[in-house]
Amino acid sequence: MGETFKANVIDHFNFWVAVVLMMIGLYAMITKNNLIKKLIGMSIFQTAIILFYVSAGVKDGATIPILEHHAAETEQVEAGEHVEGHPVANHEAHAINPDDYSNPLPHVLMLTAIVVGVATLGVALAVTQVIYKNYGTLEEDEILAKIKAAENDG
Amino acid sequence: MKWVGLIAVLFTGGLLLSAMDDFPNWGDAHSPANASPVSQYFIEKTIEDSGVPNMVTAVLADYRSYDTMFETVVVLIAGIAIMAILRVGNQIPRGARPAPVSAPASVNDDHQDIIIGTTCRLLIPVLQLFAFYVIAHGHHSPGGGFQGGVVLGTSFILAAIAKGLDPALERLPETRYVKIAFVGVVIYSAFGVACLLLGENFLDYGVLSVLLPTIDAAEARSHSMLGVEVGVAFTVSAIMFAIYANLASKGELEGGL
Amino acid sequence: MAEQYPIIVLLVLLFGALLVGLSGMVDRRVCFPLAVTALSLAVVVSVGILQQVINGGVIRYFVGGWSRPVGIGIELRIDTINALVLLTITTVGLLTAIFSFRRVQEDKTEKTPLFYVLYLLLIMGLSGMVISGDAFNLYVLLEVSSLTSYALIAMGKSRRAATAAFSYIIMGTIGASFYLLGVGYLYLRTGTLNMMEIHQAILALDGSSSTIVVAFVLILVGLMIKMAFFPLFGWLPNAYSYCPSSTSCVVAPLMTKVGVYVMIRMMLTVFGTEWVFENLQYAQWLVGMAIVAILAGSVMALAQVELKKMFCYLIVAEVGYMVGGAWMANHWGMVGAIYHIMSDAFMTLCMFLAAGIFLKQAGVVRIDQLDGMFRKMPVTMAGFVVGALAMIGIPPTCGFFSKLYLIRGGMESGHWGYVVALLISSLVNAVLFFRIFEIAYFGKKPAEGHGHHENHSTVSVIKEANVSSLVPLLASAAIIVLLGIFNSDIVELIERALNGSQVIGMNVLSGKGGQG
Amino acid sequence: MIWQFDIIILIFLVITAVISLRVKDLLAASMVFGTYSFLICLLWAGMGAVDVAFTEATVGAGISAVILIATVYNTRRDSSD
Repeated sequence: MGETFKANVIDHFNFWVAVVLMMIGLYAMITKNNLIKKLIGMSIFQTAIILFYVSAGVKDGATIPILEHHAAETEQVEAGEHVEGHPVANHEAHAINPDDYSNPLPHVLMLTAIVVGVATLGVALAVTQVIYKNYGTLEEDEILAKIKAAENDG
Repeated sequence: MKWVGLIAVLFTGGLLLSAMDDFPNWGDAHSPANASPVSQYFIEKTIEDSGVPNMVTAVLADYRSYDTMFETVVVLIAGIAIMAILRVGNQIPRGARPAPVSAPASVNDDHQDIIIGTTCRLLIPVLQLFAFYVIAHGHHSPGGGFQGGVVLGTSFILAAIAKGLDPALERLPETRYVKIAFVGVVIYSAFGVACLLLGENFLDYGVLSVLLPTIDAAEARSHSMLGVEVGVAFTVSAIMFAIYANLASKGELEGGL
Repeated sequence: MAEQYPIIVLLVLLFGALLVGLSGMVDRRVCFPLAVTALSLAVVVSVGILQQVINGGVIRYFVGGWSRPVGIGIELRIDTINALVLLTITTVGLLTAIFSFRRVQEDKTEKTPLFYVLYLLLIMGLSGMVISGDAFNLYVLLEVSSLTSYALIAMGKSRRAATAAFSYIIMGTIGASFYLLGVGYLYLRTGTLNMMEIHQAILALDGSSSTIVVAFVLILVGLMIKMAFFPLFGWLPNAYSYCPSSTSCVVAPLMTKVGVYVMIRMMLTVFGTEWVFENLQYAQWLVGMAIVAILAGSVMALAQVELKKMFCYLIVAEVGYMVGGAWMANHWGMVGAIYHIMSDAFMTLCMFLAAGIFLKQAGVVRIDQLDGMFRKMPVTMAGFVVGALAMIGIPPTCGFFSKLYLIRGGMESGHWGYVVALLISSLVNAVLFFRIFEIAYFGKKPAEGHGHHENHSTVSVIKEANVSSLVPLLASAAIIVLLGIFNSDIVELIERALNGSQVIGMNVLSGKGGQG
Repeated sequence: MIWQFDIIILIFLVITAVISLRVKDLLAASMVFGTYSFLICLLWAGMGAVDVAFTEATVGAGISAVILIATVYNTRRDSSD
């Protein structure tokens, strides 16, 4: 039973949850009235996209993308061929089965995306503080009302 | 607004889910993304190209190092942007100048919160040491310039939270952290320019082996990766502290939380 | 050395920014010369790139030397279209940097080095986006340019600059995230990030994959937010009109145009025109939306009383021109759209430079405050008139020729609604600008009901702007005319990219007739 | 990875996301957002993306939460939604 359940639900479950989180984040970004809530929604949206990417790089039964038996193999090669000091040997490539390691490329992309996310969050929070200094509130409708009042006053 | 948002979100969600049955199965090792020659190449040839067992580090700092350079620039921009936004028309904040203080040991001076003070004194050196480990050991274990840089920046943030912003800023004043942040990007791009000057494409580290005759191209790659990670760590640690210091004090760099 | 030009154009700007940051802390006065030097070098290098592309065909530059297998490293890819847009970006950057000289003199705060660092990095980000051949690298550079523009807009002195910047951040992040998600969908199905390789994979899939369709829609919507296409333009007018003049002069001409350019790049190189026009049946819809965008932008521009706001709504209409032209599935439509990217960049630059000078010299915010400007500031008005004539579409200027190509495309492909919308919009522009000319030439009666900004007494001593402001204005006006005069050469270059093997999927667009 | 854990974390993720957006106290929202980041970092570690997880643990759960709290401290805590 475990296997069929797994096949039906889990095969795309990660993607489903990523999409649900994206929708939650996007909804908060569009409809929340409080500026900080909007930004939390933005962060959730971004992490959901990252979850999507990372899910795309998962392989069943694969380990983390760090070659762990690297040291042992190097020794072998060194013993056989007297390569000096460093692990540059063509033979080693045959020992590595790509199915054993999860796909490193999405991880790299998402490191970038996380850093971009926090950079955006920082800039947005700075703008939020300036808005609070100018208008004394973080609620969008109150800010709009104050802008309108200021316009009418001339 | 709520309804518009809800409709937009449901539409987006429906769009995203509509392609779901076309997706490769979760965890499928032979999906287009996982079985592509690009991904295979990274897994199989990283050791050969640079001898770095952590493929993520190798891809980050070597194959796609151009991206990573701009990522570092994004971090730099965030710090500069926050400083530029929060200083609305005022002069240099008082805290930004290196303070001419006579009491260098102010982290230890405060006897009011002895638990926090002691914990910080114990924790901060360990954090910083760990940060250096993470930066330097990124070739062999999870970590690298970003993670190490953030941990290093966090140690200053911890000092600032525990003891107030001023003692932390005495140790890392604004003129200094801005300089460190810029120097980080300079280090990174200098590696690329060195390759350029030696006649290869930008960031083609292999050619740097001519500078150190005892190493070959693969080792040159490996060492250059460490070099650019150090540059990344410079920028990231300085900017993380800068972001906190400016946001916590509304850009005035005094008081803090 | 010459083969390294693609990276050098970015490095010049990057090192310029770093030098400004490091030395600007010591002495603020070095910022301006350093920035102008860096941008001049960038212009020189991009001219070199253009020459190289004209003589030697497409440049493929593999960063880090990772050329094989294609896609492991990052590729920079330049054909004649990119080279022209790159030259446009660096030129606009240089002209606006010269314009910002006044700001440096008057600004007494420590912000000057920060401004120039962000400014140079913005130009670097936009240039990098244009020459990148890697879908994810484009996202990183998109964020570089977005973050810098958020900051530059939020630096405005107006109270509303921060709120405008905030809504820009929210919308911009949604746009960039959609783009990122679209690239993720593409990656999931194709397994690569290199634009050419993605195209090969899409061809191999033979139009059967719904993932690719969703990816295309996501990227399109994300870019439409970035380029302020009609229903998604809400962030633009406030963001561009409440920021400092020197910021709006670079953000307004470039950000939306680069968004349009990236959309065209996606259509031509990544998805391929056969797939976009034959497999998807969106073209009619998008031309329809473009018609609405043109009409709505023009009508809203008519309703504005503030000069900069009016220009902002005109940008919305102009984006409609380009999107409509690109989606006509017609050779001349695409040529017109690409040509219009360049001409509109300089027209918008000219408009915003003039608005910045009016604001600085005379405190002009609203259109009716422009009375008598022909007498008070003749040189500025001369530059402004050239830009305005280009916006209307009067023959020697580039605005006329881009409209000519777009209309030809519309007629050949049978999109009569688009042609009519374009003509209506030109008419509206004519009404708008001749109203301004009338006010500025004949003046108007001083008695008016508004109680807003009534400082006519203080602006009685209006002088002509100084050289550093006039040089960029007149240069942009000259470029507008030159682009018009040399339109056939530029179109020849664009066609070379469209027809030759430089852009794949050409069989829809290379024929002079309509959709096959 | 163990799929039971996967599902539990995914469900908790949705719950924490909703809580951090529903709660009216912004300080609490920031804290719950930190929890969310930490949970998603666990998820990624489980998926084999250790570098991403490390970065998220430091950046998402660390810096993001701290700067959110710093801003809440400097502005106000209550929210209308």
